Amino acid sequence: MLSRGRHSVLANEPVGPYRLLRVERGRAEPGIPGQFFMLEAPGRVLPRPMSLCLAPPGELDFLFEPVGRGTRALAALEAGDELAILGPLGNGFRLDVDRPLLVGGGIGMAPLPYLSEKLGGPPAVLGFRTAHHAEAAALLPGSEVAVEPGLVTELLPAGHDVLACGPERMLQAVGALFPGAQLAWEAPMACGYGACYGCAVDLDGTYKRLCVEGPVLEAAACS
Amino acid sequence: MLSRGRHSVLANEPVGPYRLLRVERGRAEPGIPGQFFMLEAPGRVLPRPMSLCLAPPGELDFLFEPVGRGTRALAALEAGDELAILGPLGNGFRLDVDRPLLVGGGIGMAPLPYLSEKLGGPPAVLGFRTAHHAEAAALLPGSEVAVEPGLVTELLPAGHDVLACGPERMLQAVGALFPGAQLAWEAPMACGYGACYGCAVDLDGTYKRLCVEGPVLEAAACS
Amino acid sequence: MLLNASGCLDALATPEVARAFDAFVTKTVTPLPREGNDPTRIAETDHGLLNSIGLQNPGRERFLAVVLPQLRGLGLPIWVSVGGFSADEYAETCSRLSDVTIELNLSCPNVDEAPEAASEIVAACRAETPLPLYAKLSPALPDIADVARAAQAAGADGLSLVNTIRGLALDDETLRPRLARGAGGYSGPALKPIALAAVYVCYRATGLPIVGMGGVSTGRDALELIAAGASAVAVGTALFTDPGAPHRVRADLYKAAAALGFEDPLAARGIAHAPASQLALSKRTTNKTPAYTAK
Amino acid sequence: MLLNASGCLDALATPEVARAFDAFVTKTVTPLPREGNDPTRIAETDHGLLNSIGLQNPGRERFLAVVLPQLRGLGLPIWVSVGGFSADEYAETCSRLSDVTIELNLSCPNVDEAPEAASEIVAACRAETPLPLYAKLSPALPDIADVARAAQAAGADGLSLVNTIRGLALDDETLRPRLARGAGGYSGPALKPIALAAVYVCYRATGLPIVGMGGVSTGRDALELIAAGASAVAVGTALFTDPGAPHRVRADLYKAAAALGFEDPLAARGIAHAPASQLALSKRTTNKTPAYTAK
Ligand SMILES: Cc1cc2nc3c(=O)[nH]c(=O)nc-3n(C[C@H](O)[C@H](O)[C@H](O)COP(=O)(O)OP(=O)(O)OC[C@H]3O[C@@H](n4cnc5c(N)ncnc54)[C@H](O)[C@@H]3O)c2cc1C
Ligand SMILES: Cc1cc2nc3c(=O)[nH]c(=O)nc-3n(C[C@H](O)[C@H](O)[C@H](O)COP(=O)(O)OP(=O)(O)OC[C@H]3O[C@@H](n4cnc5c(N)ncnc54)[C@H](O)[C@@H]3O)c2cc1C
Ligand SMILES: Cc1cc2nc3c(=O)[nH]c(=O)nc-3n(C[C@H](O)[C@H](O)[C@H](O)COP(=O)(O)O)c2cc1C
Ligand SMILES: Cc1cc2nc3c(=O)[nH]c(=O)nc-3n(C[C@H](O)[C@H](O)[C@H](O)COP(=O)(O)O)c2cc1C
Ligand code: FES
Ligand code: FES
Repeated sequence: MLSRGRHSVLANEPVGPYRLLRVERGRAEPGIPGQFFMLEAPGRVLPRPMSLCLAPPGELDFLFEPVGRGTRALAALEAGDELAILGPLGNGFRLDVDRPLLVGGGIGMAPLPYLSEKLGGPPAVLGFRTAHHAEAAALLPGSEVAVEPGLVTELLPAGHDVLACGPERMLQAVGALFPGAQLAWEAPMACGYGACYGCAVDLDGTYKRLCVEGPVLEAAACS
Repeated sequence: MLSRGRHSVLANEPVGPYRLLRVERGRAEPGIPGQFFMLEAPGRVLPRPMSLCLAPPGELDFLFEPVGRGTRALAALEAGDELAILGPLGNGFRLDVDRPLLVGGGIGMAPLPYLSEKLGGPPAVLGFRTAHHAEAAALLPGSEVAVEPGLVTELLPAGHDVLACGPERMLQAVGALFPGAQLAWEAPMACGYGACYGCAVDLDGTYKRLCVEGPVLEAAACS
Repeated sequence: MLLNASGCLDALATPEVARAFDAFVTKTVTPLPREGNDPTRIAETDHGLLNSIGLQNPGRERFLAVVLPQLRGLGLPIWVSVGGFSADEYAETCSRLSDVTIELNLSCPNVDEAPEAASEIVAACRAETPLPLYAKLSPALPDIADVARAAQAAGADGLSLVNTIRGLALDDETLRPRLARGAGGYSGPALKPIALAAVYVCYRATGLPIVGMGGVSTGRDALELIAAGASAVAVGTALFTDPGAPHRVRADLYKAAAALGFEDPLAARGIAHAPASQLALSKRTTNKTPAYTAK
Repeated sequence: MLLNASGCLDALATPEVARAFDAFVTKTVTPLPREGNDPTRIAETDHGLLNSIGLQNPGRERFLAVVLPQLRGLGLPIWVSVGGFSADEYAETCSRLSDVTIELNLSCPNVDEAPEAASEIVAACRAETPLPLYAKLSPALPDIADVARAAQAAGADGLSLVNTIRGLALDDETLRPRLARGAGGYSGPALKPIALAAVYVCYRATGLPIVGMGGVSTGRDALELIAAGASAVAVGTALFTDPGAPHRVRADLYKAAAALGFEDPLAARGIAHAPASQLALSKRTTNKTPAYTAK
């Protein structure tokens, strides 16, 4: 059952080059880590998909990078503004893992704080382009941080159940190292709920909808 | 030479059901009474034509009625906002008249305060739909006011050089009574400076551009 | 009557959204299965959406054997959007259908093969089925009323207006097309005046029932299509923003119609073609009619 | 090269605006004088403009005798937009012109009479004049590239893309058309993706010089049309908002081109058709390419 409502912005705070958009939770469910929400981007035709980053009581918090028209519109929201939010959507991470290790690249760390909370604070490795970007690691206390030219893949201990989100190349590298890893992917999305067939990804040789089959997929299913 | 610039809003005040939009004059010329300006209507594709209502030192003031999308966008402007203004445009009133009498109907009174100032405060007759609308008469102190079902045309003394602005029917009635009257007309305008041929009016059997030939025309030329 | 626009809703993924409509329109079904185009398939523009899905669908046989029976379970009237690359292909699919309304997609901008003339396809389908046949046309026609008349003469029972029109968007940095396919179909708010014009002229030309669509996101949008001549309205792109759109558009449509004095939205059908009424001569309107129109 | 769009500027009323362009394009000239359509002739929509001016112009004879000599006084290259209702009419006007570029308006949505096929008109004009001939096409064609190829084969030296497309807007209260004529030509921001697609496919199909237009209001818009294949850009509706548009668009065009590493805006011509460059594989772009496209 799809749930969409209007939510008040509580705060919209800089976190390094990113923004943490905190909205009133209202009647929305936070869902499972790795699930996402479609956020109204004021003035734009389509909403934008965002993972839930944190779920403090009464709040839904999203960490995002202003990269284009939609995310810049989100960055301009101020406390007291309202926006429509649809979700939670898609399939999140499976939480029944024995030795979880969280791996994030850049803004791909967005779903990890909420995931970490649900998993009781497992070890985490984060990679960033610059030290400024790496300030976001504060949202995941205790995480190990690599800053380019360092790569997260150089810091991954063996014998873990990897749960990862980040740029495509990072996910491919992680998937190659850990065939059982759960990887959260991205694709341009118009609807987020299976209506448009816009988010096609090639799975086993046919185009599937990432918003329906994912965004979290087993690494083995993707090669 | 067309002149267009960005101007700061000084105030946007209610006057009965109308708004008086006061903007910083900057380098714009106020022009001749009856001339008009094209005002950027935020969020709309086209600007909106408005007569200059008052020209206190350092200001350009416009009186307008919020009737549609564009004028509602203008009504939402706040002090400190900026908008682009093009003008003055078109042909204003001839001021070389012996016994001027100003006649205004509803929001058609907009150009009269500035006109009155330039003519040294001649007699004026204003007609309004309701007493609430008639509050705008305060902008033209000393004017005689008719409120419906009263009609301005019932209050017009003979022997005057009439300068009038108002709804089409009023102008037609005034023109019939005073063939020498100067009448300020309206037409939908896209550009205001002769570029689009959108503001066509039938003058002597051919379509002419009101923004080029008018908006002020001699009554005799219009029948 | 409110429908989803073809290709803009998966009733099996979100049956509750489908049930908010009066009937469900399927994504276009082609004779053979289609994988659709390579991603990127969607790109937002300032005033609309470009898509190049490319008619991804399981093909006729699987549709008939698996999908359609599942759709029947919704308990809604079903409209099947039929596509193909020759009149015969369309006609064969039509011959295999029963107990549905058929919408012939004569106008997808996202496939390379050009179908035959609309009227030939309609005639071939008419020969194969007694089911209600709607011809869905693109606005990219020099004279859409002409094509609508030809479709009517060939036996169409109604028209669906409009499909997307070809558009392109370039990447901010690379200046190359944002869609992998290059151009795509343009839908959403920017399309509304184009859709209104198509409905207006085709209503005048044919008097047929018309499903109006193109940029509908409010009840007012729906009312305008009805006023232009639509007997039903479909919602497409607006569903992506808000799966609650059918409820909202319907409620607002009733309100907007009532506010203008219509007992029922459909009482406004074709009102845009009515001669100037007394109402239209109210003071407010007179105020803004251009000077001198009456000499 | 920056031009005004035909019908969107009166160079004699505001010569300083015309001089900000590299050439002046006249409003379409027809053989006989035309009064144009009855008002109301313009209506703004949320994302564009509808007009039904109806080719108001003084007619060929007066244009040649009075207007054109005055325009020569501007000291600008002159493009004459030629209209008509048969190939002969177009051809005769062309035969009477010299020392101008000719733009054949094959696509006005605001007159009732349908002109003959574009290629016939181009061929007839080609036979009558050695002057540069641009064919101006509407985007309301099932396959604009096809028509562009036919125009090229018939002797067109270039293309002007695009004219307006038919649109309609209804009055808030009466639900009747806001334009007296009913439908009108839709221009402005909403048209931009449609114009880009037309330029893109016609550049590919013909390689001809192209004047790109449709919704240009920024330098970035102009750059995108050039990237899609335009060799010149025209500004129409944006002039109504801002007669300073030519200066602003030109300055921003140079800046936008430079910011992406092009020495001159025209160095970006057709770049949208280039194969993925190294630049396009930079990290920023890779981040957002869809997952799994490479199996
Ligand atoms: C399931 C899912 C969850 C997501 N969760 C998050 C999240 O929690 N936080 C977050 O910041 N983003 C997240 N994203 C990505 C986010 O949705 C996009 O960044 C956003 O839609 C871009 O919109 P825009 O209008 O700003 O950019 P667009 O206008 O779409 O693009 C403008 C420019 O930005 C560039 N761009 C677009 N997307 C990206 C990208 N992802 N990275 C870098 N450059 C890009 C494009 O190249 C383009 O030049 C998620 C995506 C999906 C599918
Ligand atoms: C030369 C000139 C000078 C003008 N000076 C002034 C002025 O000083 N003050 C001022 O308020 N207006 C003035 N106007 C009229 C003003 O330009 C219009 O009211 C305005 O453009 C309407 O824009 P809109 O977007 O609000 O309405 P639109 O969206 O264009 O129309 C919306 C609705 O408003 C109604 N409407 C439109 N125009 C009028 C009108 N004039 N009266 C009543 N209803 C209307 C329409 O019927 C429509 O239903 C002038 C017009 C001209 C040509
Ligand atoms: C993502 C997407 C997919 C579409 N798929 C189809 C389709 O399969 N068949 C069809 O006839 N129309 C298809 N259309 C066109 C819509 O049915 C509709 O005609 C068009 O989008 C205009 O309506 P809108 O502006 O409300 O979206 C599609 C449109 C979109 C946006
Ligand atoms: C008011 C108006 C009048 C126009 N008159 C003509 C014309 O006479 N001849 C012509 O070929 N195009 C005419 N056009 C079309 C424009 O030249 C241009 O092709 C179209 O408006 C798209 O560009 P734009 O979006 O920048 O306005 C006219 C457009 C407008 C808005
Ligand atoms: S985003 Fe629409 S189907 Fe996945
Ligand atoms: S408003 Fe454009 S010509 Fe008068």
